[in-house]
Amino acid sequence: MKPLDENAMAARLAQDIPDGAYVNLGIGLPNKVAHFVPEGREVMYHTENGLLGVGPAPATGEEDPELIDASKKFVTMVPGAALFDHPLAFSMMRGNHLSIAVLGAYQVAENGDLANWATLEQSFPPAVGGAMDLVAGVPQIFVLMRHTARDGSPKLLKRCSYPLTGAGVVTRVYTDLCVLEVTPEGFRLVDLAPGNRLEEVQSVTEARILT
Amino acid sequence: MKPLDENAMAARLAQDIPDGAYVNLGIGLPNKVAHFVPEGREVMYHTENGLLGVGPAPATGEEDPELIDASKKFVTMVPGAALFDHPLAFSMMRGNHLSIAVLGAYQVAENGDLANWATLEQSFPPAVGGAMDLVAGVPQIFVLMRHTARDGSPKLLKRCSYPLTGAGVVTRVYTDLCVLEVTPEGFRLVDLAPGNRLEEVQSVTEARILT
Amino acid sequence: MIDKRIGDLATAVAPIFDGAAIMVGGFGNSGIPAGLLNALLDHGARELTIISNNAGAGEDGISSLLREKRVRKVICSYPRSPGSIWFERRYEAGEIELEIVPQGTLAERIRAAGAGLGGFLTPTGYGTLLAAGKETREIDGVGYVFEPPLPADFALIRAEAGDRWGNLRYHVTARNFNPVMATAARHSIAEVRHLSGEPLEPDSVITPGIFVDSIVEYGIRP
Amino acid sequence: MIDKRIGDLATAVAPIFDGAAIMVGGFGNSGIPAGLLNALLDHGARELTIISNNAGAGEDGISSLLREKRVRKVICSYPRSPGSIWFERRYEAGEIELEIVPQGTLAERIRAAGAGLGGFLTPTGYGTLLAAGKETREIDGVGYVFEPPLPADFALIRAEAGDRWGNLRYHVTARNFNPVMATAARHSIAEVRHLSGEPLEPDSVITPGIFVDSIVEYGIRP
Repeated sequence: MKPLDENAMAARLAQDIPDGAYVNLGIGLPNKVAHFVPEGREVMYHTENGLLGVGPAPATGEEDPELIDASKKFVTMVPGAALFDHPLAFSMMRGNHLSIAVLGAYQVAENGDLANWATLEQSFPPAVGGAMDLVAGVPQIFVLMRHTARDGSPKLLKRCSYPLTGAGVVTRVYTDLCVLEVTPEGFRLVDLAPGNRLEEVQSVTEARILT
Repeated sequence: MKPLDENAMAARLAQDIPDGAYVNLGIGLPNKVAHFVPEGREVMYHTENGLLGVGPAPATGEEDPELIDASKKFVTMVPGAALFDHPLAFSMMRGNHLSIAVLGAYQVAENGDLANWATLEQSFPPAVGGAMDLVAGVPQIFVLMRHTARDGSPKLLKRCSYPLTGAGVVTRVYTDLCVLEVTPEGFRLVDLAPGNRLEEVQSVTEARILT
Repeated sequence: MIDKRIGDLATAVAPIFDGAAIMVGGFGNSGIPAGLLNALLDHGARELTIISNNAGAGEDGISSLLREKRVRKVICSYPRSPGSIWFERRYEAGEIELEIVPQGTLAERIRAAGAGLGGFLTPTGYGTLLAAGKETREIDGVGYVFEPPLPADFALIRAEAGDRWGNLRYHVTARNFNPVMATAARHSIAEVRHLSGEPLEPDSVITPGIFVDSIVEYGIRP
Repeated sequence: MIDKRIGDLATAVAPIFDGAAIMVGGFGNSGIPAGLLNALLDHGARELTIISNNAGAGEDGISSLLREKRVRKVICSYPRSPGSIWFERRYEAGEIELEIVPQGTLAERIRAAGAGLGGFLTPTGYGTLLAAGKETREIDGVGYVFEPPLPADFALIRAEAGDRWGNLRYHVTARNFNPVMATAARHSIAEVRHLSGEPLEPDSVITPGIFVDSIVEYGIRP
């Protein structure tokens, strides 16, 4: 198999973010998507700590210590940006105002269930942040993740075994091997990463991939 | 009997507004109270359409057509004023942040029930405004009104006959004849307007006045 | 590119359909979207539900819609302002439905719709006629009324300044219901006194552009 | 005269008592009331409940309170930031209670307390572990969880500028939880970078002074 690298994964997802979209990017890999949105599209990035219109990282020495995103990284503001408090930031999410949220995941099930906030390890404190609010109110939930876990076990499952973030909420999954749409019948293939064959991808996927 | 005139009624009530209080003044007579607060006290007036720190009426020609109070009259802002939207204006009321609200009334009962928003006339459209929000959240509700209705019938009753604004919410009543405190036992006399005798005031009051 | 600017009021209100529920910002004459209301009258939509704090006064704005019998229902806190003759005439004749909502509950129900909440418990109105038939609950000795969210098809908003992204800033007490209504309608239309291609200062924005679908300049103050 | 200014941090936090529930504004290091948290450590109050989005990182602020065993319970959305070693140590040893609340629900529960509401229905968390044991309801096919208000005894707030009336203005994303927490505590204490006897512009105020009980200058940024 020929898995995409992280930049290529983010670039593939970025193709599907339309001009004028309001987008929340989760911590980690999803954050990279902003670098790859095609020229000519104006996308407003939302961060739940109170900014719509997140811009690129500032130059070294230019950081404002109080201007950060949800990953706690220093950011800038683009023209047209607006600042607000937490309640309004979450009204934007919960109230169906954002267009797309891009999230990482531990597991995604073929019925759209998402598990991305807690494992089954008891000593590890759970931390939910804003994930449950996003999936409750954002109409398009894109998951961006490696197709399998580090130990090779599948992450695209018939049913999630980890505690859910939300039930039936994922609309698309972008992995290093393929892009899947969640339909009432299950995962349907949108496209394969270049140089991969469906049988191989299916072999590392617990859930059935429809075509 | 020697009833106070409206200015004297407002002045009497104003004596009981302490320095540093946050006060909402209802439409009509209650609005006059602001003119009589004793020198040296800084009182912040709240208007539910989004201003804390209402100042006196502007000079003619100096009006800002969009700077009004709840009576829709032109106002000014005092130093330390703040502007906000309706949800926050009502958080201040409902959330117990204001100190005192001064309201007019059709009827007040000895158990503190207040009727000031609707009569029993069917053709007259009811209009509640912010009255129910004020009585739900402001700890001290002062009623400022004439002791009796225009036809001489009593307004201080054993039980209200008009639809309630709130149950058991009034803490004090200021009329042209006396000041009453609402206690678990009923109305208790605080003081009489100069030149009046209790027996006379009691004769125009349906509820019993305790001393 | 994000550019929500629309050239004229008629185009801005064109999407409004018969039977629509329309939020109208403002309190008294402050923050009333007078230009959009004029355009709505010309547009001709009927059987409207108007959600606003007041029910109009004089001959303009909401009053003119009532006069021309475009309104089926009014949801408001205080319909009885001086000069609300057209409301009173239609009400007395039984020609419109009226839903009275306490002012803070009105603001909060609109907020709940914009924030994606399913309703809330408020102490306002507990034990009164306005709680009749509603679900109630007592918690720690305080009575509460359950109130559902109140969304709308359209919101007509008035602001002082706006930019092409739809960001809005208000003038003094003209803020009132405008920012919360912008969040609660499927389609929010803002008229602004000054419309600019240059962005507002991010710190000064009261309504972020995400809540605004179209924005049109109307320089006349009430 | 209204003058909420206090001369030093120690006096500002002096009213805090053992067992108090304390809201702490900020998100990451932005808008954290670092001066007040230092003063609270020196003050010595214990058995505290800390309500904040995070559970501290490094050796300062909330982390220092955890290290010195002053904290009985943490209510937060995300305790697992890089460097939250003292939280993790106390948690693994079973020395503190943890209540995890989704971030938007945390903000909304705090808002409900400040706004005098008795609770609300939110779709957030429906069908998950965090709804276990909670009242739920389905409306028009959407599942909701009932969430109660979350008040506190004290709120520690960080702002950019303030005046003697307690009005506050914030710098960029340092706003976060600070304005809503100021509304929800019986006693709100603000540290501000610039404290002035002159009033802030009424239009620029984010937290009206009515929500602030005392205000103290602390010029150092995180």
